[in-house]
Amino acid sequence: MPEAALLTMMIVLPFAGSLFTVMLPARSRNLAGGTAGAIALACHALAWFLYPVVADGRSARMSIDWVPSLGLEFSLRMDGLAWLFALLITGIGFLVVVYARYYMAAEDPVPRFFSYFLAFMGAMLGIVVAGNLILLVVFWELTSIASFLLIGYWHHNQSARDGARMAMTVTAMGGLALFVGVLIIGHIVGSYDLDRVLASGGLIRGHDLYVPALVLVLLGTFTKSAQFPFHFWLPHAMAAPTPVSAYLHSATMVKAGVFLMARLFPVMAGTPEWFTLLGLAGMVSFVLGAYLAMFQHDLKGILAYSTISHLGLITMLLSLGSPLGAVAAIFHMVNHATFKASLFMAAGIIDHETGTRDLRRLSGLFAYMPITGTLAMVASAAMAGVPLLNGFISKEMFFAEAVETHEDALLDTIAPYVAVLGSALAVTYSLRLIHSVFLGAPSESFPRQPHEPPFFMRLPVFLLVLACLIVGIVPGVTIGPYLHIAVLSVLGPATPDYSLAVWHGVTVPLIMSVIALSGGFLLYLVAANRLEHSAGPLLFRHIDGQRIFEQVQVVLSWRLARLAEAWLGTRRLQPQLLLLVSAALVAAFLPLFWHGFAPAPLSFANADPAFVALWAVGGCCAVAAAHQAKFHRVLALALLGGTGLVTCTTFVWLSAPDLAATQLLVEIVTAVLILLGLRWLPKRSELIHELTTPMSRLRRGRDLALAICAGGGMSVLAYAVMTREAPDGIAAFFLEKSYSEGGGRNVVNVILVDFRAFDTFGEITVLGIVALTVFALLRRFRPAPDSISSPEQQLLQRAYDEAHPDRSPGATVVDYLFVPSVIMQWLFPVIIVLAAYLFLRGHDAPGGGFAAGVAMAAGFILQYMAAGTIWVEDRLRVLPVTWMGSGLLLALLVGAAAWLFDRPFLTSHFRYLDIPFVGEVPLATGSLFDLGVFSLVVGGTVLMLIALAHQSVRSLRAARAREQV
Amino acid sequence: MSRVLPYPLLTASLLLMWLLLNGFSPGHVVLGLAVAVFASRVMVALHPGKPRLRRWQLIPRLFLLVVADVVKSNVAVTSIILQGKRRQWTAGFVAIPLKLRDEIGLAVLACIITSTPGTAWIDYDQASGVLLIHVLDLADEEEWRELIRTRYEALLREIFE
Amino acid sequence: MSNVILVWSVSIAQLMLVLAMACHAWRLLRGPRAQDRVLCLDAMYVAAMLLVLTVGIRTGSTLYFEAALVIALLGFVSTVALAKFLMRGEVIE
Amino acid sequence: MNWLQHLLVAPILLPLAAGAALLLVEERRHTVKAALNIGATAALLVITAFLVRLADSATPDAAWSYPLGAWPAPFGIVLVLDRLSAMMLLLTSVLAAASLTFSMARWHRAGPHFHSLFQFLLMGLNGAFLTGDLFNLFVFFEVLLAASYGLLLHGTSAFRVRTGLHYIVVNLAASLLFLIGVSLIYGVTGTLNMADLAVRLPLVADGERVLFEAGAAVLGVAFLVKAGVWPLCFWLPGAYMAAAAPVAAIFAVLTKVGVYVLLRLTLLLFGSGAGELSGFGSSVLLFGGLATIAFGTFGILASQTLGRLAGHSLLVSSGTLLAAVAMADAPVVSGALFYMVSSTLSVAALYLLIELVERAQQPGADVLAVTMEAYDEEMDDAEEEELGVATPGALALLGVCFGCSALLLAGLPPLSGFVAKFALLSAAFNPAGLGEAAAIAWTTWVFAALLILSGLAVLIAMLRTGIRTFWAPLEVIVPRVLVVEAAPVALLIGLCLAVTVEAGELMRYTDAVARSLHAPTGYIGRVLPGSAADAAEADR
Amino acid sequence: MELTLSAAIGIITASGIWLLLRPRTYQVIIGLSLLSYAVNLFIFGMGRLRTGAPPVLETGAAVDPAAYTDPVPQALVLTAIVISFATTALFLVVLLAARGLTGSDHVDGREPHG
Amino acid sequence: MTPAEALPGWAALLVAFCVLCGASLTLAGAVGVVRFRSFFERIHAPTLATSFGAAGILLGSMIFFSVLQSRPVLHEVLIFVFVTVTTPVTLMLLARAALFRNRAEGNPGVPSRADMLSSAQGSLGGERR
Ligand code: NA
Ligand code: NA
Repeated sequence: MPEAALLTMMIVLPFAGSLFTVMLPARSRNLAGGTAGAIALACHALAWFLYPVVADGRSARMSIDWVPSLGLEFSLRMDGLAWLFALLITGIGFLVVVYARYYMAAEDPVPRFFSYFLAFMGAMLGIVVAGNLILLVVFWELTSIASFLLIGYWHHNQSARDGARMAMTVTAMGGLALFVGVLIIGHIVGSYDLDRVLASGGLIRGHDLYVPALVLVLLGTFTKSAQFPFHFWLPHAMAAPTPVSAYLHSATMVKAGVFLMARLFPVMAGTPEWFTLLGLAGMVSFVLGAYLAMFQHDLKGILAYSTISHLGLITMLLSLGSPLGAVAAIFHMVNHATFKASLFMAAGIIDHETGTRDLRRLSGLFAYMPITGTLAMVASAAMAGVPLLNGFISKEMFFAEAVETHEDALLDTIAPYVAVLGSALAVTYSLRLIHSVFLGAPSESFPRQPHEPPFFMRLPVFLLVLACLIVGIVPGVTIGPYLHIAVLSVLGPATPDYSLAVWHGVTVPLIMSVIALSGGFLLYLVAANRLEHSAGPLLFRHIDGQRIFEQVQVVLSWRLARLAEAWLGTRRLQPQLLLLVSAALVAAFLPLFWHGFAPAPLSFANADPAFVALWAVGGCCAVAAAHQAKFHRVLALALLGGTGLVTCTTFVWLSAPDLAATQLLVEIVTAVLILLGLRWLPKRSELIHELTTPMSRLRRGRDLALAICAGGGMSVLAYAVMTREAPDGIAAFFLEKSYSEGGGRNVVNVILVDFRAFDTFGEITVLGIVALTVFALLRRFRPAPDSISSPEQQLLQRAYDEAHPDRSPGATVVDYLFVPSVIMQWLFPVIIVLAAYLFLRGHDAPGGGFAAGVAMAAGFILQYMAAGTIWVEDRLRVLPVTWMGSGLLLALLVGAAAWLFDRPFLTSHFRYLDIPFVGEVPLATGSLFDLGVFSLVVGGTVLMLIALAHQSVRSLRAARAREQV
Repeated sequence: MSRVLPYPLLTASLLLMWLLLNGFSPGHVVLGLAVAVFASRVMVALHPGKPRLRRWQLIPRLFLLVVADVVKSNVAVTSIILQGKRRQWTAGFVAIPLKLRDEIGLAVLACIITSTPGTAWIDYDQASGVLLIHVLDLADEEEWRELIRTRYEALLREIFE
Repeated sequence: MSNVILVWSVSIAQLMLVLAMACHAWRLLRGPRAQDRVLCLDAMYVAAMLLVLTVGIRTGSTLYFEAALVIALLGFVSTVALAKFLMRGEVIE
Repeated sequence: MNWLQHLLVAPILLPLAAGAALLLVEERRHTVKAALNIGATAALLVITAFLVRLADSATPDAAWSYPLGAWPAPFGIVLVLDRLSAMMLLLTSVLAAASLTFSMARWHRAGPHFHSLFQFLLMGLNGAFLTGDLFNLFVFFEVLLAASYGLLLHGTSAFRVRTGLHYIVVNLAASLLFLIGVSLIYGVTGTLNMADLAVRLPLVADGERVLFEAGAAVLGVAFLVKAGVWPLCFWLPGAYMAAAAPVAAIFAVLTKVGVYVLLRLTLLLFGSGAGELSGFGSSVLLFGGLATIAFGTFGILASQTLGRLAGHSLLVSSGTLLAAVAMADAPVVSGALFYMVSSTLSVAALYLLIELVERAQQPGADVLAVTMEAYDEEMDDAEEEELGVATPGALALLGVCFGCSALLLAGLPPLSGFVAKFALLSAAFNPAGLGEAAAIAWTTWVFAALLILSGLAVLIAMLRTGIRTFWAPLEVIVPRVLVVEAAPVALLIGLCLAVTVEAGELMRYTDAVARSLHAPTGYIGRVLPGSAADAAEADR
Repeated sequence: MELTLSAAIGIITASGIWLLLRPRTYQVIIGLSLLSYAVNLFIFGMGRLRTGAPPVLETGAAVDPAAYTDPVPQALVLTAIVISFATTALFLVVLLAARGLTGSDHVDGREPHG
Repeated sequence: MTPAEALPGWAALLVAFCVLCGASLTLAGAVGVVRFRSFFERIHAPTLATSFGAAGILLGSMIFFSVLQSRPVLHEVLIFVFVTVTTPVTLMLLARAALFRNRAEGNPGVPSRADMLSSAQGSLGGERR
């Protein structure tokens, strides 16, 4: 099989398996486990198939275009380092699957577990084989997501939820930082392709943006690898099922961080910044992790902090920037994966068998489970760096590098001491683990009677421990060649000479090892008892990483955010409008200030005194309306009408008869509408003055100032434009073509029904929509309690009628409307004729479908006012919705008829028809269109008016119903 | 006939209105007739009482009477307004019992009283037929009652009842 | 000559009509009662209608006639609504 | 006239005809109405998909125009189909199809005339995307706003009406600004046609250009209100939250109309070829956009309910788009368009999902989640048992969808949200193209930081809610989810997945869009045959 | 003429904006109505002011565009009138519904505390 | 103002007279509205405008256009008719509303319904006597 296909399968298989297992029923443990195991094994095998390629020093590749324009390819690239990691990931993955099959309880919905597991494995494999940095980030975040799901697998536990959330938040945050870092690298290199990036070390290190890129990338790796100060999430991730911990915290998740650092080692390492950042984080993590591990009472807690510590060690090694350091780092990655995985599994066995992981409750387990005990002891020894085990060899290399001089810096000077101290502490916690769990008197108080676990649960531990041993004894033969492939792929020509052996003679590192081992042992002797009963690590007892994280998160993401939202935003309407008006004002005047602007000098030329006086009246009405709208609603409405009237007169004055007529009609109908609504508004009396505080006065002052500014602004703009020469625009075309090509003399109307009929189309649709909305709203209208009852006047009049025997109930209103209603009714046909008149002459003179429609609606409303809703509806069947629908469709059909002649929509046609005796009659499709407008306007306006009017009837009915009950 | 043209007078008036608006032409006569007939037929739906014109030949007399009165009262009221404080006047209400019951007749009376400056129709009590008007320059209540009843009511009753 | 006569007379008439509107507006503002205000609004409509007619005379155009016609026939609708609102607290029952 | 060209007007007329015809069907006949609505929406989907192909098949940066009434531009109203408008049309009809399907479960019966209003909304949206005339744009804005008022208030409730009132007032005020802006521009230039405007602008005298700028700025404020820029956006989260789920889902495209117009006009009128006007208002867009992202981020974190979270993430996406428009480099614009597609689809999916998720929640669970975290209260001190709980199918499905939405909105891999963010940032960092050395402006850094932080905020907030909803409850309320409700959510998320996989194809398209927006002569030439721009186009 | 109308537009705008910023829904609706007058006049003014030149052609003969006022703003105002009528009606009903459902005629649906 | 030039002098004078008369009457009515002390007095003032005020201007307009266009232009008659017919409706409704409001507030100076009936009764009685 070609290498590309192998590589692809390696990535595709786990995800496909994940999809498959998630769909299995909750109880199919074997199928799910089998699938997962088979896939892990298959991938492992695939990796081995690729061995010839990487052993050659080449890398296996495949690439598919994804977003070529952005330099993003789905490219996979397996070199030695990736290959080594792939082996680890799949190999340990397989062992964990076997282990988990027996670890998970029968009731656990295991398919979901294995699904997440496989997804995680796929993502992890993706990280190591990604050939494009962006693709790497993709897989990177995928591991965060999958680990979130895995850690939160037992999600009904608070600790699992919290642990999962914290892990996700921290690592995703790091992932986002890494993303930006990678973008910067891409910017520097000009490509996201890993090969090109790896070939551009000098360019990257010399670039201005090297430091930001480095910091961002390290944010990603440190969070992932739980390096100080981002280490706190890892212990809480222990809430996950133990197989998850065994996998995530040995070979995978946390290794992703150090893997990436090793990956970018050739291009980013070797600078003081790299040295300082990695060195600091690594050292602190190394020592702190080990120190904190000593004090843990939870078995998995020890392992978790130990993981932090060991990753700190690896980071320290990488920080040095020396080729040998890199070799040691890679080697320790492998070693740590083996012994840590086996230890986690052992811890799981203990937990599984005894029902507890608390060191204080565990004791003398060796008697119950000697095999597991032995395995765990060997693994712990590897962790402590005992000779003949793999951990020892890499630690020796670490010591050797620590004493070398790399940089002239304090960090470099203290490195050997730190190394010894950390290692000694590692010895201490390893001893504590073994001693406390397996040695001593067998405890009686286990929740369950412990015994050896099933064979297949032990087998993975056994295999891993075996590996520790073999590698520890004969490293050169076993791991040597494979490690070399990895090292070569990272360091290339810079690969140093190194030898993997147990014995190098009595060297400084050996002495350091001895000091560390004996020191650790001594420390344990001294402190064992205290550790067993400690309430927490000295100095760090009260520092709870989770708590701090939660507090910080709450402060930042909740308290601060709420403050900011409240401070930067509002949910009240008035400030929003204030901002809107201010924004418009600023927007309009910034350009004017910017470019300097002088409006034409004020001129009273051709100012007609009557016109000025007219606007004095109109202006007063407007200002008074503004002043009175709060307490005197009816007055404000009347004043509004006054302004409107003046506006209409202005239109007449300034050659816009169409506007005048339409505005008048609209104003009349609007006034009726608002009056219909007034009945449902609360009574407001000037007597109840609201409290005027200085603050409210200030607010009013501000509003007034803004209003005046805005008004002034509009004046200036209007004056500036009106006093300028009119541009040579599109108007002349309309005037010239209106009659000859539009068939109408009223240019405004021809524009509306022909030139720009599409606007009219939209406009009547708006009216129709609004009418529907009004109707829908009013159908569910629920009046406020205080306005349900009849108005005060009606109550008084009814009471009067009822109190007088010569009055029939309702006589007052009947008398009131008796004569007026006669006139109003007889005006109905007159209004119809007026509407017909307005409609028919619209094309040649002021008028048109809209004006006619509103006039017609006014006629309807007049009837409602004259005789009441019930009376009218007994006699007239008004189907406003049908009018609206038909109107729209008619207009549409008229427009679409043009298609029959292969002309664009709304193309008009007109001709003068010569009818005998009658004469020439103009016929234009525009008029038909206008008929649609008319129909819709009548329907829409009437619908709104009627819907509002019906509310009174409804509440009347409701009141009657109440009376009857 | 009454089904096609339920209100012939109305139809005729509407046609007249149409022709006044559009000018006289054969086309507009046809069109106006169509519109007028349509509008009249809509009117049927509202079922108003059908007006009966008994003696329409009296209408011109009524018209002239009204014009004369309106001219007089225009002058009177204008003088009241323009003389301001120099002239004293007493305004007041006058209740007038009416025999006229025809709603069209009453509507016409309302138009007349309202169009005449100095008098205003305030209230009409259907049960008792009492009309309340307001008079700007009220010298003698009885005189006004007589005026309304003899000058207008009688004539209107002749025309409509 | 007739032009001068017309321009002057119509201008003066327009000024008078606007003054009439101003009077109405004054009363509209002063009240004291709602009925006074409504009455003034109605009167304003009539004055505005007459003003529209004078504009027609001044410009020699019959195109403004429709606006006046609309006020004459339908201007009273909003006043009726206002009056009913005062009397019944409700426009349509 | 080519029959294909008549198809240009179909996205407007089809919904109009459907909406009008629906009015003639009796209110009680739900099935007939629903069938009509579905038929029309499906047809629209087909037509718009076809239009995208049509627009894409044209020569590199050409457009199709349709003179309504056969009046030549700039006199008559002209519809213009180019890649950008075609893309917006398709996006709209996809959202329409999804939310209509969703509404079939129950919302379409929650009040009268839902179907007509729905179709009218589509008409307004499509009209706004297609028109080449400023005033006609206003009219279609009003159509879509009017329909949105109706739909927002659909299924009246106190909260809906209260926020609806704010929504309406703010938008009415913005419409007035729109009118002022358009008329000022007409007063100065004497034209309403956008392309004609671009042609005439260079001829406008200095003193008048200032007035034009004032008009354009006022117009810009109106669009910014619609786009939801800070500080003109406070109405948005509440109003959208109040709307019924399918309505909110289709509203996800409403803010994009504002962005669309800004994009269109900015590059047409103030592009690199606009002389003194070049780059007009771009700093306002940039800083406004950045501020919007910041505010949206705070809002996301502060939100106590998913609805508010969704609203604020819409703000973030608006802000991102505006800032990207302001940067105005073709690659950034291309990335922004990609981002627009992805974020619109995902926010719409989230809005639909919220309703389903809320069915699975105990009342007040969201609030509880936050306060518990804030006050560090432990809910259950019960012994933690290490045993998994099987998740009921419906809940699992919702959980998957929820997780996908979280990833999409946070811009995390592997879904299109990430690709979109990558496209945007990569373009922002490499304005001259990858590998072409160019300095990164400090605003770009701010932009990148805000973009990343907003994603993080979404992640934190959605983790909070998601865990509380899907993981925490001991007693699981299994929500009743109908297929017609789950399907559209799955469809939208599936589309995001498709966008991820076919990102290359979409980017090719958006690249073409961006290129033609930056070289508007093609557009102008098609709208105004015979103009100078057309001649220049012919020379090429 | 221009000065008068500009001043008028300014005054109406100022009144309208003052009302727009008030807390009662009724004030807002009156404000919006006033503003739409102002905007209509503004649009109208953009076609420049002329007396006695309505854009209604007297004959079908050749037309001198200079003899008529600009018809375009008039058409725009007509459209704007219709739309603002519709939206005013809508806003009215929404404010009524809000008042009915929240019991308050404050724009925020609740009385300001304090 | 070219069209007016075509108007004969007598017609111009006539039109001017009519228009000025109408406008003055309207103004007089408006002054009345300001001057009168109570609502029921004020209600009389606008009828100056709706009767002869309107008539004057309408007549002026009729003459003007009839002479100008050399054909009878009579549509102003319609306006007069409409004003005459609609004004009573407003005034009646308004007056009655005012009456009610005054009565409800117990203001002096307006007759109660009982007053009105008895006063009418008195006059009827007088007739009988
Ligand atoms: Na050293
Ligand atoms: Na122990």
